[in-house]
This record gives sequence, C-alpha cells and structure tokens, in this order.
Amino acid sequence: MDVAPLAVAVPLLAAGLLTAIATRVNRWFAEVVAVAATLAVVTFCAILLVRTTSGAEVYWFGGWEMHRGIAVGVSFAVDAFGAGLATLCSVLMVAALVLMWRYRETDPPHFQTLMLLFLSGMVGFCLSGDLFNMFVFFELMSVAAFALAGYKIDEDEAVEGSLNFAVTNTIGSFLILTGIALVYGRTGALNLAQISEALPNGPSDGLLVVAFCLLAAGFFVKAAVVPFHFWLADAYAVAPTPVCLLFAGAMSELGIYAVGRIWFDGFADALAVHADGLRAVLVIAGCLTALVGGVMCVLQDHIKRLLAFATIAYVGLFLIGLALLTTDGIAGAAVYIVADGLGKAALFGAAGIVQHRRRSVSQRRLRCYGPGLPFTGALWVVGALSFAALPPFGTFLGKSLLEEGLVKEGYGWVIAVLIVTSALTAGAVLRAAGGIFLGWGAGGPRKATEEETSPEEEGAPERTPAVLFIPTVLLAMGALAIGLVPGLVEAFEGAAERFADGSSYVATVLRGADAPAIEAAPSYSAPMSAYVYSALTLAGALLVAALGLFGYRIQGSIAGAVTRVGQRVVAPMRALHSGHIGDYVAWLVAGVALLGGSFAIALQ
Amino acid sequence: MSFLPYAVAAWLFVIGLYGIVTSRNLVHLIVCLSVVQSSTYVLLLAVGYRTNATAPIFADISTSRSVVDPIVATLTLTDVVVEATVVALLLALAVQAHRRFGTLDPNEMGALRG
Amino acid sequence: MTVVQIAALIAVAFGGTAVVLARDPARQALVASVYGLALAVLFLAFQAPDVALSQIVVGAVGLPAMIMFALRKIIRREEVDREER
Amino acid sequence: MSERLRLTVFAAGVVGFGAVLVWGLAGLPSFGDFDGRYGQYLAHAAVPERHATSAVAVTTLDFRGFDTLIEEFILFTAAVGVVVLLRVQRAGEEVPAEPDAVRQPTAHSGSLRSVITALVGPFLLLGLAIVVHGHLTPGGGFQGGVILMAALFLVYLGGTHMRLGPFRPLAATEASEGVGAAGFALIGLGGIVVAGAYLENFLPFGRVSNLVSGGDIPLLNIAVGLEVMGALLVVLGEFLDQRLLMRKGRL
Repeated sequence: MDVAPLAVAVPLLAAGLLTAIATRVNRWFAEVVAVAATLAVVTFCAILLVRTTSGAEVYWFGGWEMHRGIAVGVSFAVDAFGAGLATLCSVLMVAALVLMWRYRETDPPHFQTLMLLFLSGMVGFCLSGDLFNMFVFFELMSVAAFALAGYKIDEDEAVEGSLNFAVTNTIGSFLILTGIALVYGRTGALNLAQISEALPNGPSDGLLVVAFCLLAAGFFVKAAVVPFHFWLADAYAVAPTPVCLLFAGAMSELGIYAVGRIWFDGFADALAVHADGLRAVLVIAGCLTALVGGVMCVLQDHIKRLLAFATIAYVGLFLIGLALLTTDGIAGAAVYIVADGLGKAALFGAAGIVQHRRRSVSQRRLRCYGPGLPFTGALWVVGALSFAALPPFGTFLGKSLLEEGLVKEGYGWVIAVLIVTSALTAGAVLRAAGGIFLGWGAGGPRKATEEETSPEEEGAPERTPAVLFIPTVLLAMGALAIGLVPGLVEAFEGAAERFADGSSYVATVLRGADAPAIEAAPSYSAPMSAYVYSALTLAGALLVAALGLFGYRIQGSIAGAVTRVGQRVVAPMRALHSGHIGDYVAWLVAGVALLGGSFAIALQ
Repeated sequence: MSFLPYAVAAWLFVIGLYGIVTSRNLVHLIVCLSVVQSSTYVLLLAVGYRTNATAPIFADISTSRSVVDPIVATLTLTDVVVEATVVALLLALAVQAHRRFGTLDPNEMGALRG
Repeated sequence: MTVVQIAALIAVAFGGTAVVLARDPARQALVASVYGLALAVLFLAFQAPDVALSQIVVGAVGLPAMIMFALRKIIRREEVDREER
Repeated sequence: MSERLRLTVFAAGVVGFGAVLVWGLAGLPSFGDFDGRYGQYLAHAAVPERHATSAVAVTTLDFRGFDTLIEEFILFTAAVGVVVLLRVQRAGEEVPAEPDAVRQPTAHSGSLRSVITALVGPFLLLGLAIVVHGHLTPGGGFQGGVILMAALFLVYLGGTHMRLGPFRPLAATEASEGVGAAGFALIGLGGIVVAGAYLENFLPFGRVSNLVSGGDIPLLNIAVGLEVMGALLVVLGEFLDQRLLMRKGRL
C-alpha cells in the first residue's frame, strides 16, 4: 500500500476528530492521540525513506495520472531528501509532544491539534511535487506556526514576536504566489517536473529570473536568510520550548530545501548557463547570514534568543552548502541539517529545563544563582560541542564535506566563514554554560539583590521531570550517534546525487522511468585538514567563551580600544534588530530588490 | 493597454507594502496586508484570461465554447481563503497586542530589541 | 480588452490606494468593503464568477465584520481605561 | 531604526522591487492571449469525465481536490489558532460571561430585531442552495458555508438575549468544523479503500445537470460547507466573546 498520502492524511484526520469532540476531550486523551498519530507519521516517513533510496516515488492524488503529457492531478514526488526531512520533522515532533507533557495549560485539545496540523504542513511540504501544492502546505505550516509562536499570549514578547513572524512570512508567501503566477503564465503547468520540461522551450528572459527570484525570496523569508531574517529571533525566542525545537530543528531548514527543490527540479535546465552566477550570489548571501547570525548570537543575554540567532547562523551555512549546487555541497548541508537539527533541539530542550528549574532565561540573572544543574549543564556542553563541529559529532562530517565542496568549486576562502561562525555560536553557548551552570563570569556568583527572588521563592521545582530530561538526552545522543553510523555519509552522497539530478526526477514523474543506478560513493573518511579546522574552531570557541566570561578583567589601553571599535561595529547591527514590523518589512522589500538585482547581474 | 492588469497587480503589491511600512496602527497594517494579497488575485486571474472567452461553467453554454482557464480561478479561491485565515489570526494577535501594550501603534511597542 | 475590464481595473487600483491611505481603521474597514466589491466586479469581468462570489462573501462582508468586531473590542477597552483614569 | 531611515530603506528597496516585478511581468503573454494546455484540458474534461457542469468546481474538488483539502485545513487551523490566541482572556483577569448576567438586548428596537429574524430563513435557504449546487453553477461549499454562517449569526444578532449559551455554543460550532474537516479527509480515505487513490472519486457520476451528479463533488461541498460555517462561527464568536467579556468587566 502506498503510504505517502497517509503521512499527511492521518495527522489531519486526528486533528479534525480531536476538535470535533473538543469538549469531551481531556488532556490525557488529546496527548495520546497526538503522539499515536505522530508515531504513525514517523513510520510512514521511514518507510518512504527506505523505499526512495533507489529513486523517486510518485503518488497521484485522486487517481489523476499523466494524460497526454499533462499532469492532470496533484502529485507527491518523494525522494530520499524529501522523505528524510519529513522523517526528521516527525521525529522532532515526537520529542516535542513528550516535552509538552509538563505543560499543564495546554488547553486541550487545541494545542495538540495545532501541533498535528503543523506536522502535516511540514511533511506535505517535503513530499509534494507540485508547485502550488507546496504553497498550500507552506501556508498550512505557517498558519499553525503563527498560532504556536504566539501561544504564551500573556507575555508581551510573545504577542509582538508572533505578529512580526506572521506579517513577514505572509508577505513571503505572497512573493511565492506571485512567482507561481509568473511560472504558470509562462508554462501553463503547476507540476514541478512539467515546469522543468516546459521552461527551456520558452524564451530565456526576465520572467525566468524574476520568477526564481520571487520564489527563492519567499522561501528565504521562512529560512531567515539575511536580510529577511529579523523576525526569526523574535518568534523563536518567545515560542514554547517544544515548539522552538521544531521551529529551529526543522522549519527553517525547509526553506533551504525548497529552494534546492525548485532549482534542481524546476529551473536548473532553463537557467543552466547561469549556474555560476547563482552560486556566487547564494554563497555571499549564505556568508552574510552566517556571520550576522554568529555575531548576534554572541551578544545575547536571553538564552533562547541566543539559540535563535545560532539557528540563523546555521541556516547561512546550509545555504552555502546548497549554493555550491554540487553533490558534495548538498550532501554536506544535508548531513549538517540532520546532525545540527538534533543538536539544536537538544539545546532547546536543555534551555527548557533551565527555564523550568530556574524560572529565568536571562544569563545575567541565572549567573546569580551560582553553580548547579550539573546534568543539564553536561547536555548543554554536548550541544555546544556539536555546534563546534567536533569529531565524532555528525556536524563534523557535514562540515568537512562542505569544506571539500568549497575547495573544489574554488570557494576555499569561505572555510574561514565556516570556522568563525561555528566558533562564535559554540563560544556563545559555552559562555552561557559557564555562567548558568558554574556561576562564572562578572565576578562570580553574587548575592541576589533584594528585588530578585530566588527560583525557590517563585515555586520552581527542585527536580527535573523525566519527561523533560529523557527526550533531551536522547536528542543529544542522536546528535552524537549520527556521526558514528557507518555508511551515513555515503548514503547522503547518493541521495544528494539524485537530488541534484533534475532530469531523472522529471523522467520518473512524467514518464514513470526508473531512476538510473548510481555508483556507490567510495567510503568516506574526513581529510586531515578537517581535523585541523575543527581544532581551530574549538580554540576559537573557547576564546570567545573566555572573553565573554572573563573579558572584563582585561585592562589596558589596547583592550579598551579594541572594545570601542567592536562596539562601534556591533551597536548599529544590534540596533537594526529593532522589533519594529515596519523596519522588517522595509528590509524585506530591499532584500527582494537586492536579490533580484544581483540575479539580474549574475544571470545575464 | 494589454499590460494594464499586470501593472495594476504590481501597483497593489507596492502600495500595500507602503501602507505596511508606514502604518501606525496594527489593524490598518493588517488591512494593508490584504491589499497586497489582492494583488495576487488580480495577477492570477489576469494570467488565465482569454479574450472573448466565457466562464468555464457549462450549465447554459455548449461544451465547445472557448472558456477562460479554470485553474487560476481555483488557485484564487484558495488564495481568498488564505486571506480570511491570516487576517483572522492577525486580528486576534492585534487584540492581544492592544491588551498587552495598551496601543496599536507599532512604534510604541518594543518588547523585542537587539 | 473590454471597457468594463478597464474601468474595473482602474477602480481597483484607486480602491487599493484609498484603502491604504485611509488611516483611521474604522473608516478603513468601510473603504475596504467597497474595495472588496470593486474586486468582485473585476473578477466578474474576468469571467470568474466563483471567485467573485467568494470575494463578496469574504472581502466585502466577512473581513469588514471581523475588523469591526475586533475594533469594538479595542475601542471599548480604551473607553474603560479612560473612565478608570 | 528611525522613521526616516526606515522610509529611506523602503524607498530604495521599493524602486528596485517594482523594477524586478515589472521585468518579470513583461515576460507574461499579453492579457487575453494565455493558452495553457493544462487549464483547457481540465475545462473540457469536466463534463465528460465527471458529469458536472462547473469546471471550476471539478478542478477545485476533484482534479486538484488535494489542494482544497489542505486549504480547508488552513481555515480550520486559523479557527483553532484564534481560539488559542484569545483563550487567556476567558480564564484570566476578565470575568467570563455568565448567561444570566448579560441578558441585554442586542438590537436596539423590536422591529429591527424582527426584520433581522425574518432574514434568517432566506439566508439559510440561499446558503444551502449555493452549497448543493456547487458542482453545477458558480459557488460551492466555501461560498455557501459563509452565507450559512451569516444566517446563524443573524439568529444570534436577532436574539432577545445576548446569552452565549444557547446561540453560540463553542462545542457545537467546533464540532461542525471538526466534522466537516475530518469528513473531507475521510472521504479521501474512502477513495483509497474503494477506488485506489487518495481522494479518488468512488461514487457514480449521475446525469449531467442533475442535482445528484459529479460523483464525490456534492458530498465534498457539503463537508466544506460544514467546515467553513463552523470555523467562521468560531472565529467571529471568539471576537464577539471578547467584547462581551469586556462589558461584564465594567458591570
């Protein structure tokens, strides 16, 4: 039996039924239904993943198949990347639902319903092979995400963050829709494979470039590529922790995935001669995103906001990987996405534990409580090391693949960006560890002032509930273990080769052709240089953390001058993240203009 | 003249964005967002239009008549529903924002900085 | 291109502008309702009666109603605040 | 960012943005010259393949029915989202409305009230007609569902008492939206079981122009109508609820 439609239909059905009997549902029942439906989705996605390693699989809804060269119905065209990403989303959803047990005020079954709808939006988006269908799933995912981000409605930040999130992302989806209208006007088709076949027949003109630009810009808003990124930190920092896990671990990455999907399976043939120009533009956008995210990450006091900016930084790295448009780059980005997704989810889980036990997410405040929470601290450090891409974490493999790809394409200098970004984010997380769990920095633990209540006074629990601790441990172990799975990199390289091979995707969808067999990639071992870069990254991270914790002790004119210069660079960047929706939209418009302009120059 | 529908679509997009950027009231901003959205309706329907064709409803016309594209109508129908949903959610957030900040002016909010 | 289409397009272009420039939300809801009707006429002229019907029920009635309800809530709260002060 | 800087960034951006848009739009076929094979194929396949006269309805609910399923769930999500986003005020500082505390006439005069009440019947009929004729003429579950919602809302407006209990029970409206949405998804599953593919038609097509024709489409229209009616009643009800709570707060 085909499981592809069930992966979406089951959570939708569960959501509908939960709401139909909303008044009779208690929390327990809603949770069980949600977890059961999600586990079913995990199973379906895993089956799809296994089945699609040897080529894409197509499912036509309504039984409407190809007819005289026209894709009559809507199709899912599932390949290993789509199925793999869907699996990641559903696994993280299981973790999120377990973490949610602790939330007493989940207003059953509404919260669970929203989570299920969010899941089916993400899964459908990964599996779909039809441009408009992708848009519809994108909207389902977005609308559910807006409501989830604003869930803690009695906090100022949650309301404002969710508003910024909703307005910017909605404009992003209008960009996508405009792009779809352009493509449809040219080709009269909505099926990606059919578009790919029809586009090269038309003139190679502005419409192609602009359509791709608008689609990419729309997905970049979701992925939070600079300068479309402002909303992300606002929204991720305020959402409930289980939701953050999904936002940071999977949703942002979907934006990058979608750009790859529409490029390889839609535009690559028609714009093939411009691939070099596109590569340059996207690599630069990726570097910018990585650096802005990394620097802003170091400046944060709020630990969830810190992780949100780390998410932006990593989106930049993934974009660099995709931008290379080569098997190495894509495989590197994909390994990185999975490993980092688990690592980041573990960090968010640990942040949730800190918030639960200490009733605060501010590093400054947490430091006052002195050393404590050793186990959570250990988890946190594991997450930091995953950020630093140390062996044997999965991120190490992703990063070394990425580095090789960069060298091959003549972008060796970007490796410096990779190292700086990883060092900044890992350093920021390590600094937070020193402050929160060891009470280091700013003169060590100081006595709480009288206005500041201790966590105990605020009724903070004295033990970490197992439902918070166990999923976080499992996620952290997953981030570690994924790097130890034998044959992992080779499998990803095979999948990347298929992902980048648009023409056999098109043949499979339109003509039912079997995908050509590909040679198994030679067994991979990271080169020596990767270890050197890792060591450099770790050293950089330790330096950043040390400066953050003890930098105030350094005195002297040189240190003062350095600080002043740094302030002058950093202060305006900070000021740009103003929380003002008008600013964000102005940057969004400027970003589209910039992207369109640079595409125009690079692709002509 | 045949560019007019596309020009109107582009204009609606741009003027709606202008409204959003300069808005001093969240409810106003949300309505401006729906103006941007109406740009996509105009564009989609204009793309699928065929001169001298009728609507693809065969209740009282022969099936051989030239008809406009039914797909753009379908896409626009979806779009209209999306508009209703996004506006509803945003209005709910605006009501909450007023409750929290006592104002609808984005300039006077500012729980999120840096 | 027919005269009706041109007229409707121009009405929509001006209508959209008027909606954006109406800065008072309550008045804007009214303008938006008229704009919704103009869009519906345009859709009819584009031979899309289904969309026109949707647009009438959503754009000209549904959305303005939602906006007015939300605004009434907000305005009432402002009144209460003023009384308390 | 200062107002001025914001406007500068926007002004610079919007010029480029407009140029990008125009550059792309210039590549479209001239208005009226579009000749997409896909759309023409669907338009002319609707009657022979499905015995339904509205090609738009067949496209929406059959050829591309899967899009519409997700679209209905978007609306559903928004309704659930609005309930969630406005929930705290129900339980929080503002006192929830109790039925007997808020018995206030909504309409200002009795005659206005009777006019409104008199409109309910025609609205209900109109809404139902639009839903069940969805596969024959313009309109369908969505448009009809909105009108049905308006009819029920009129009942509420015309009611003598502004009691929430009997007129807008959240339970019933949520049940309606849930049943409608789940119904659509279930009909899809029926397609797998009976015909082979998700959302594949499994009912006889009937005679062209008959009220019962078009296979699944009328059934799907009814599901959509239920869902839309319920979802919009939930949304409007939530917004109105807010107002009531406020009034109670002042008492």
